[in-house]
Amino acid sequence: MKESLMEIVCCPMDKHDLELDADERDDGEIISGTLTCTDCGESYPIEDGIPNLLPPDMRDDA
Amino acid sequence: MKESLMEIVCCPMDKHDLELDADERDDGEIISGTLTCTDCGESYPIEDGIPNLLPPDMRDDA
Amino acid sequence: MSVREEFDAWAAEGREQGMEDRHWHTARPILARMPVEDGDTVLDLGTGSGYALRALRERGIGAAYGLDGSPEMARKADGYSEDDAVGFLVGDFDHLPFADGSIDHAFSMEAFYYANDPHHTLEEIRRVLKPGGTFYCAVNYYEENVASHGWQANIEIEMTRWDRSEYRDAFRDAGLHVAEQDNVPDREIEIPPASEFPHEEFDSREAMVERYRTWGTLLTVGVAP
Amino acid sequence: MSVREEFDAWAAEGREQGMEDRHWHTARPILARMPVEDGDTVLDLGTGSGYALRALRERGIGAAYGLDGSPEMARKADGYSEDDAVGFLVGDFDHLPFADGSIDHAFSMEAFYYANDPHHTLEEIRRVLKPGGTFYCAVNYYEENVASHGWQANIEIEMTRWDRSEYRDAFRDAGLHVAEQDNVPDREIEIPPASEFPHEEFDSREAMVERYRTWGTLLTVGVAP
Ligand SMILES: Nc1ncnc2c1ncn2[C@@H]1O[C@H](CSCC[C@H](N)C(=O)O)[C@@H](O)[C@H]1O
Ligand SMILES: Nc1ncnc2c1ncn2[C@@H]1O[C@H](CSCC[C@H](N)C(=O)O)[C@@H](O)[C@H]1O
Repeated sequence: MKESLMEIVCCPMDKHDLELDADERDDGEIISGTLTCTDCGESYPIEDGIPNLLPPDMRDDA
Repeated sequence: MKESLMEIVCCPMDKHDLELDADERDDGEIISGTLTCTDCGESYPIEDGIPNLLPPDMRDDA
Repeated sequence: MSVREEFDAWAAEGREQGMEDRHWHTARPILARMPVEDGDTVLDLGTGSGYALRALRERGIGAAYGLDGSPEMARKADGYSEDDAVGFLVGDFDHLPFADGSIDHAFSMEAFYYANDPHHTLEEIRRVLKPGGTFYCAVNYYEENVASHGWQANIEIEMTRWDRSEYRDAFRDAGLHVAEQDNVPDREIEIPPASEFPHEEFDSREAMVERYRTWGTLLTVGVAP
Repeated sequence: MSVREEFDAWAAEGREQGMEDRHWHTARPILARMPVEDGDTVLDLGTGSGYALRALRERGIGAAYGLDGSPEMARKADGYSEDDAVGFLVGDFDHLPFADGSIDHAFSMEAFYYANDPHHTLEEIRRVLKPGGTFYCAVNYYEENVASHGWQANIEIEMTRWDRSEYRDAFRDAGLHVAEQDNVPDREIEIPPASEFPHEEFDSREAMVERYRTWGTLLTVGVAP
């Protein structure tokens, strides 16, 4: 994902801002890392450059 | 014209309410008469059942 | 020549019927898109023969008003309609005789660009629409439709020739949201084989195809906030 | 079966390409109507292969985001786009991960009716749109399109089957103005001669004509006040 996405993205649950913690970057893209809600503290993974902002229960159920 | 038109029609110049003075009616229709602005006093003719709500100068120029 | 004199003359010549026949090709699919409900009050600006209101009434709207700057045109339209819920008025686009927020939806086909002050006309339309009310503005005379450019030479009234983006900008300047813009093709007009050209005002078959099938009628839909 | 599992499986089978090919017939004329401007931010809900955003980018929008509930689908879409201004996210229609008023226009093709709570999805869409922003909602699965009724039997996710007026009502209930509703015909699909029927799921040529040319795709356009 591009860092510019941070301007419009928010926590899917409570709509508060997210904080970016990038593990791996490539040419301006964030390849992996974590987005953490500044309010509820829930965190969302970025994998292969794609943030997964499903509510936690929809992300984890198998 | 139907009397129900009075609910939405207004003076084209100052948008104030109009007052209906019917000369001839037929089966619920007003065939001829006058619509007079309750504010500026300008009056507009109804002829053959059709109100002429052109601004006075556009109605009268030849 | 005033709008009144010009179009009184058109009405006297019976030209409203030819316009209805030709404009119906694209007016029909455009009217079909309008989100009208039972009981709505709909306004047709520059109504001509009044066909658009007769068509909308078949879908069950409550009241339909056709405004036209030509008394003779309004009389013709009145003569074509037997429907108690359809009424006609003589009036001018720049001085709409309707109360603020009194209209659910407005339509106009091949008439808007005759407005003396089209920006002010859009403000008037915004004023008379209820919140959420739409203005379906359909024109064949516009910048991208090059085949229409010659029309001005045949009429003394000054016509506004905006392009697609000028329509969007003008709607927004008047406080209308732009919900849609589309070129609606005329799929019904018969286009003769290439060997029959020149035909009407078209030098080539391609020019006629471009006029009707590619450009067609420019529709801009505004929504009152 | 969850949306994620179902559509991860579709992505694994490569079904996003067949959907793109078929849906493009009506998505193309629908996307053409959207009043997007240079610099706008556009959202595609249930993006599949992401073709809608690639097409809109050719018209010059600023940023394009495709949301999909299936991580595998989002990965596929990401693989099809080389464009820096196009991004994909995994997320759910009922829990949009976008700030209030952050989106200029939204589009969705053949996806909306999978929402777990479609009324809430519409509220979410209204929330994320700027004032005057549009939601172009296109579906082939709806009440009037009887040929689509059987689709529920082939999928475990519960699908919402509204009719035209239920779409209008639901948009309004969520606070969106309804600017347009239209049945957009699929004029591109090939319909074989009557002698070749039964063909696919159609018993007769008439049934296939009705499905594609008469009903086609139901488009409802909402506008945020
Ligand atoms: N400024 C103005 N105010 C009101 N009506 C006007 C006008 N300028 C032009 N008109 C009317 O607009 C009509 C244009 S001709 C189109 C008629 C009809 N809508 C159709 O599709 O066939 C004429 O009837 C003309 O009298
Ligand atoms: N609740 C939900 N939230 C997010 N995405 C969903 C969803 N339900 C279904 N989807 C996604 O919606 C898509 C429907 S298939 C349509 C894909 C594409 N718009 C096209 O026209 O071809 C799938 O990719 C599916 O994963």
